[in-house]
Amino acid sequence: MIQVPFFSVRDLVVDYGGVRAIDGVHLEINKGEIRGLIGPNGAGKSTFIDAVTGRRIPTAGQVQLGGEDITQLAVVARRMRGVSRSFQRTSIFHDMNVLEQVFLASHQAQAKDPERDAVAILEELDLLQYADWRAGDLGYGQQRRLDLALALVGSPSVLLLDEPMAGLTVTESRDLAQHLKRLARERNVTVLLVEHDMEVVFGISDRVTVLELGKPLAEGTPDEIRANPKVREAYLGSAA
Amino acid sequence: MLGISIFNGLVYGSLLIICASGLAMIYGLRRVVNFAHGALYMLGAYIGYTLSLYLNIWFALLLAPLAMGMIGVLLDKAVFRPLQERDPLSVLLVTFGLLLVIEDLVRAFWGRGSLSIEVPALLADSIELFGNPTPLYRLAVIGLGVGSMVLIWAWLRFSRTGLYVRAASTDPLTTAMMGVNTERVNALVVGVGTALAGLAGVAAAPMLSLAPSMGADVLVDSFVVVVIGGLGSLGGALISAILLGQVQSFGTIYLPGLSAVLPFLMMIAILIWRPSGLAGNRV
Amino acid sequence: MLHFKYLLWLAVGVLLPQLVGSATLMSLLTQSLIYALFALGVGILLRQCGLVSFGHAAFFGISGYSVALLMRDLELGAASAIVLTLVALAIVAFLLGLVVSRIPGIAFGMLTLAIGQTVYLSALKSRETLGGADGLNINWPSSIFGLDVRLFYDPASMFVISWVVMLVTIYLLDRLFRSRFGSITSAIRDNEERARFIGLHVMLPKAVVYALSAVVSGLAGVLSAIYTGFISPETLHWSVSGTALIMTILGGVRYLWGPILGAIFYFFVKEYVGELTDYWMAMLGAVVIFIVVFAPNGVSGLLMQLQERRQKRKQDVIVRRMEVRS
Amino acid sequence: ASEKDPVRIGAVSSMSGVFEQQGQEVLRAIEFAVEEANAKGGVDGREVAIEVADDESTPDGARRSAEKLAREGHNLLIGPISSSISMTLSQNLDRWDAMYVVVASKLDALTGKSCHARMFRTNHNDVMDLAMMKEWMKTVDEKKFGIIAADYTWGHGSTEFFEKTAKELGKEVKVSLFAPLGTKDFAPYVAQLRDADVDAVWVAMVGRDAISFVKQADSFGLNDTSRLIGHALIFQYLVDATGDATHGVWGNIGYGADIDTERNRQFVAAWTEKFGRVPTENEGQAYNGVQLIFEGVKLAGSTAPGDVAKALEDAEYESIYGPALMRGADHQLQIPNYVGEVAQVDGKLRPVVEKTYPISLYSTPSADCSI
Amino acid sequence: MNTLLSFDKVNAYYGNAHILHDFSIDVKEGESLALIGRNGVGKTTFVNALLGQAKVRSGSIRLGRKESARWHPYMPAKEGVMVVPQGRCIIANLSVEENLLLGAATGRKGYWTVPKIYGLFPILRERAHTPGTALSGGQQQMLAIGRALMGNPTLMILDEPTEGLAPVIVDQLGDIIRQVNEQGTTILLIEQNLHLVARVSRRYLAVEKGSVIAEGIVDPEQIEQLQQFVVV
Ligand SMILES: Nc1ncnc2c1ncn2[C@@H]1O[C@H](COP(=O)(O)OP(=O)(O)OP(=O)(O)O)[C@@H](O)[C@H]1O
Ligand SMILES: Nc1ncnc2c1ncn2[C@@H]1O[C@H](COP(=O)(O)OP(=O)(O)OP(=O)(O)O)[C@@H](O)[C@H]1O
Ligand SMILES: [Mg+2]
Ligand SMILES: [Mg+2]
Repeated sequence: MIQVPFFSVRDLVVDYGGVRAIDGVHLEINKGEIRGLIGPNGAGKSTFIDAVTGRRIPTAGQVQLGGEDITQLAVVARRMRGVSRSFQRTSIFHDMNVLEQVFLASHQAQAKDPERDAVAILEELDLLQYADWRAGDLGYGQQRRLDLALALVGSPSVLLLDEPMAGLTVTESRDLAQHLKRLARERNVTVLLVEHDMEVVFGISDRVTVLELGKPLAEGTPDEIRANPKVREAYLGSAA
Repeated sequence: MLGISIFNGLVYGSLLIICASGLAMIYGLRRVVNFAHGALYMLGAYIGYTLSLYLNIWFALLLAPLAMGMIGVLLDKAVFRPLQERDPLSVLLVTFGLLLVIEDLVRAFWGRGSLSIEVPALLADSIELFGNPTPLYRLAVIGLGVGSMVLIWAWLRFSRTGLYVRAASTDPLTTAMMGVNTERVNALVVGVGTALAGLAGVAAAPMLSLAPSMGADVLVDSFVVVVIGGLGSLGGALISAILLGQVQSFGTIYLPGLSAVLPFLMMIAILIWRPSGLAGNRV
Repeated sequence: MLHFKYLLWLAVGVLLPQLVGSATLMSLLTQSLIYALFALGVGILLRQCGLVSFGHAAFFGISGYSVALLMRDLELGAASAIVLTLVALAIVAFLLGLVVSRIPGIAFGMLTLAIGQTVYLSALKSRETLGGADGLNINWPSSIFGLDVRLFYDPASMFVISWVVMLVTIYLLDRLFRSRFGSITSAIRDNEERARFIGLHVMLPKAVVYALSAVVSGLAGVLSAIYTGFISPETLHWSVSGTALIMTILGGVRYLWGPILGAIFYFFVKEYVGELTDYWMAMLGAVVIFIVVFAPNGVSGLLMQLQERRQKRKQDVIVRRMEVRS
Repeated sequence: ASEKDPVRIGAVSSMSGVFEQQGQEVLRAIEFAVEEANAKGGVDGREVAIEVADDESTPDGARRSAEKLAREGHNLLIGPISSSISMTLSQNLDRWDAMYVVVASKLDALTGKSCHARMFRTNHNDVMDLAMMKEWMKTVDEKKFGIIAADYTWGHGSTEFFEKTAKELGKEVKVSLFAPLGTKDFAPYVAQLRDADVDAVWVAMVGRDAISFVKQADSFGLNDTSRLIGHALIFQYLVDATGDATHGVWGNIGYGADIDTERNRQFVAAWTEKFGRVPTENEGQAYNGVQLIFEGVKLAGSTAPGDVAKALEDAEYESIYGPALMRGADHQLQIPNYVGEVAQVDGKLRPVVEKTYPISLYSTPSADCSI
Repeated sequence: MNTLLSFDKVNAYYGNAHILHDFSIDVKEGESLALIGRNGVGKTTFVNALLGQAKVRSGSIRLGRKESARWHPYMPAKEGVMVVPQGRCIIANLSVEENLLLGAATGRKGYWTVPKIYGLFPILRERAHTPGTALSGGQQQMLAIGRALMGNPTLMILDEPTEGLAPVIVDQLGDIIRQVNEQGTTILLIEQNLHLVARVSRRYLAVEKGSVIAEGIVDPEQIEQLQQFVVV
């Protein structure tokens, strides 16, 4: 494993008007690592992803990818460098058909064979039979998977997933977890996984970071986190 | 010249704010871009004309807005409410259709010619202001503008219904969840908005002339006001109406060549600077 | 198959003037066709970007003025004046589009209204060059693009010319919007934020569509200027933009030909209710309301719905027959 | 009488839009003239048929309506108000095989640079009006003038003329203001005029703007200190819409019920019988225009627009203005012109003719016109 | 005991998405009931069906004496049912106090008044005139509860009130809900936090895939048994 952190965030601060949602977060992830990011509702997990992907401009701090400072880059420029994300509140193209939009995303990510890439992803996420459906007509769970497909397509180098398992059935989330694991191991993709499903988070993460009220509460291996009394109290409770 | 210019700007600004605040309120609650608003202004003026013939202008000023208010409630029940699930563009088109219908109805009832309402005798005199004789009626129009704004503000700020209106304009569902019959609030607001259009029409009539097509100019100016102010925002509309009145008043003196396009240039500049208008999305 | 369809439509357009006996009807059709192209311009902006323009009359009118001026003051030939006008229009509209298409929703409509009115008022004031409120007579040379100018004056032949222009425009637009560019613009209209997150630049395509829509409307303006030989500021007024928008929405924007149908529908309604009463505006208003209420996707949507239903009924009949046989 | 072709008149005027009130007057008079002619057994033994259409006050609408009328055979066109509409119709007369009589547009180019073999004007044009106004100004005492004009072609033309004339006559123009079309609040303009302390104000405005201006000028007491002199201002519709505010306003008049000719007395009598009031300027002018068509049909013995037009070249006939000549060189009807004042007649305010100026004042036909 | 609210085989939809399947529930006067279940099983949809926001295609909803399949959002409040919505839905352009007053829109008289609410949540008095959304998440939750209480409800429905709250505040919340229940208000608590359920509820219903799959009495000693219904 490469030891220089591939992806790092330093002293990140994000404000919403007067509210400080992220308050000095420091995070380093190696290439090919799966990092779990957990914390109570409103801890700032989604905000963190927003700041990293350019949806929100941080008040202070730095985001680096492979040694390059990408803090000020536009969304599109980040995507060109392989930063890809999914959304907590499903964000898809309702009026387009499923294949068309995944193909478009794949093409934009400069995949070598966008068509095959798109089909492969749909296959993987069990969406291929809906390829010619209008996305807005899909069921909620399928829309969640489509959102995920838009994030996964086109070999991203950093994948930030905001509660991807929400809305999936138990088997579906298990399959997805395996897929993420393969991506990380085989294609060296760096994954930041925000998820409330502790079984999944502890099952596939290399390390886990816990946020609370915008500040890091703890970081460690899944076992360490599970055992951490502070985390148990603030977040896990009976889930530990 | 300075004093009288500010004064003149205020007169037109007052008319505009009465008319535009109605437009803003309807947009705020119904999210309807009401193209019929100018026609309603015109209809108000004509109803006022007839009332002033049979009764007198004071009754006209009182009763015409009332009648328009009822028309507004009807409009909400018959048009806006059934179409509330439809896309805004369709509703916009329906209000455009209404505009055509209202204009022709007025032609059918009152004819195509220009009509006029006499300035009420009580206000026919002038007083000396900034060294110029100034018609009392114009002062009264400013008074009416200020008065109705204060009333609306007080209504929205301090009354129970006003609270519901403000709540419903940001979050209709939660407001309803608390037991507020939001449909009734909507009807009320469209009624008040329409009444304001009518009031502006009657108030303008003694200064301008009545013609079926008189709504169009006011409509565009009102749109400018409402959009510059920030759609749906009363405070924003107030500021931009006053601004627009002053821009026109001073523009005619200092930039006569540009005076007609000034409001539009102002709107372009403000929208490019702040796409959601002066007040953003607040009410 | 696709090309066959266009050839078929081409034949329809060429034959139609032969079938229509009445010169009045013919001139009505020609009129509506020119406006149809104008509405198509407004329609593609609405369809591909979800943007509602209240200012397209500016493009419609400016192109007429521009051609007139280029011929009068620079003494260009008609063809080069037209081409130059459309190219210039594309560039200007593209740059304008980069600025204005950032503004979302109804504010965009009002912004375009303001720009359109500024153009209108300026033309009204320009007495020396543009003839002010009285307008300009355009003196066309005896032939345009190698066609005798009289062909452009006669409703029947002008109908065919406009028809061909329209078909070519639709064909090209259809090709374009079926390509990746079409996917890109619909993605942006659908969900601009997501579009950025899959790596799409969102301003550029919008500006391109804006420019395209301006050019299509401008093309209609040129046709109108040739057909009428006259141009005046009224053409630039916002109510003209409004009319084009009504046509567009009446027709529906789901299909490219929706606005075209809308324009024809509009003219015919106006024409025939106008004969019934002096109060044609009220009648037109009533028809507009009726259509919006009962046909959410416009006339074109209604037609397609009817056709689908008929096809279904046909299928039902076939199924039933087969059942009976077996 | 019925075996001959009927005279088919296409009346295009404004039933909606900014000119709708004038359009209404024009149409009323055209219909009156047609009824009157039919009641008298038609024209040249022909019945007169009329078809009416709305020009929506725009050139585009006018062209659509006129084309429809013309192509349906009602190709003797008459009626639009604005000059831009007249311009666009003239461009199409050959195409539609139609003829057009201008009754209200004043732009000189219509009988100048843009004149047309099938277009005739029966009202006065700007050049005629201004020539008369200049003559009249010589008799006016006021020395210091202000100008307020509509901010478009015609208003600027009027202003230029008046500024020039004032200079020649040794009068002073202290302030010239232009109000954009559609101005609603004239207070800033009135304030400037008052500030300039002038004896009289030259007013060149039209339509609703004119109404608003006159009303507001009155409410600010401008009339008390400065006399209003109107260029194409004092119409009946203005008087009706402003009431007392126009009392005592002077200006040029294109037609007045007081014109003292045999035919006008008949016309006014018939009109008064039907409508209970005398005809207005627009009504008189429109009536006069229809008479020209009748004259042409009689002279040509045909209703074909080409024939009628040819027959009208240099035709002389008895009009409500007295003997009139349709000058062949530019198709401008040669009739006297008038200055008048809004005054009380039988308890009603209306423009009254005070001075008549003879045809001899007018310049020769425009050199720009070649028919 | 009277039944305050009952769902009888309700099938509810968002558009064409079938969310509630033959959903049945009875809420008895005075009780404290919990509705538990994982994310996305349809708990909020149950509330939305009651408010007419999810389309009920079959089955019926009875509230007091009224029975209907189509409810307008303002009607439950008129019948004395106040909802503390998921996500709180504090109205941004109203001050804290105005948000409270909005809760009294039905005009039902009873124990709760503004001073009483301030007594319950002193922090709200301090912030009475600041915009409602300038409060922290926990404070907003208090405001939402206070607002619902202002309607003097016979039944109060709380949709995941602990979301985003610090554990200490969750403890407080439990006390308050119990207190309100003892005051005579029926409580329907929608929750995934079983600790809270254990503290305030006496009966539970478990929801899975849009239907009620189990119900029973809450035994605070054996709360782990309910674990299966909320954890994947
Ligand atoms: N647009 C916004 N404006 C103001 N405050 C916001 C906005 N979005 C989020 N916040 C606040 O920022 C904080 C962090 O929110 P965020 O969405 O990042 O939380 P989260 O950890 O993703 O929670 P969840 O698990 O519920 O998704 C919260 O207190 C939230 O209320
Ligand atoms: N507006 C909507 N349109 C379509 N589907 C929706 C909509 N809102 C929710 N859903 C879907 O309906 C299902 C039930 O949602 P609901 O909000 O009732 O869940 P819940 O049990 O309240 O979950 P949570 O614990 O997350 O609040 C979910 O699968 C959700 O994705
Ligand atoms: Mg989140
Ligand atoms: Mg929920």
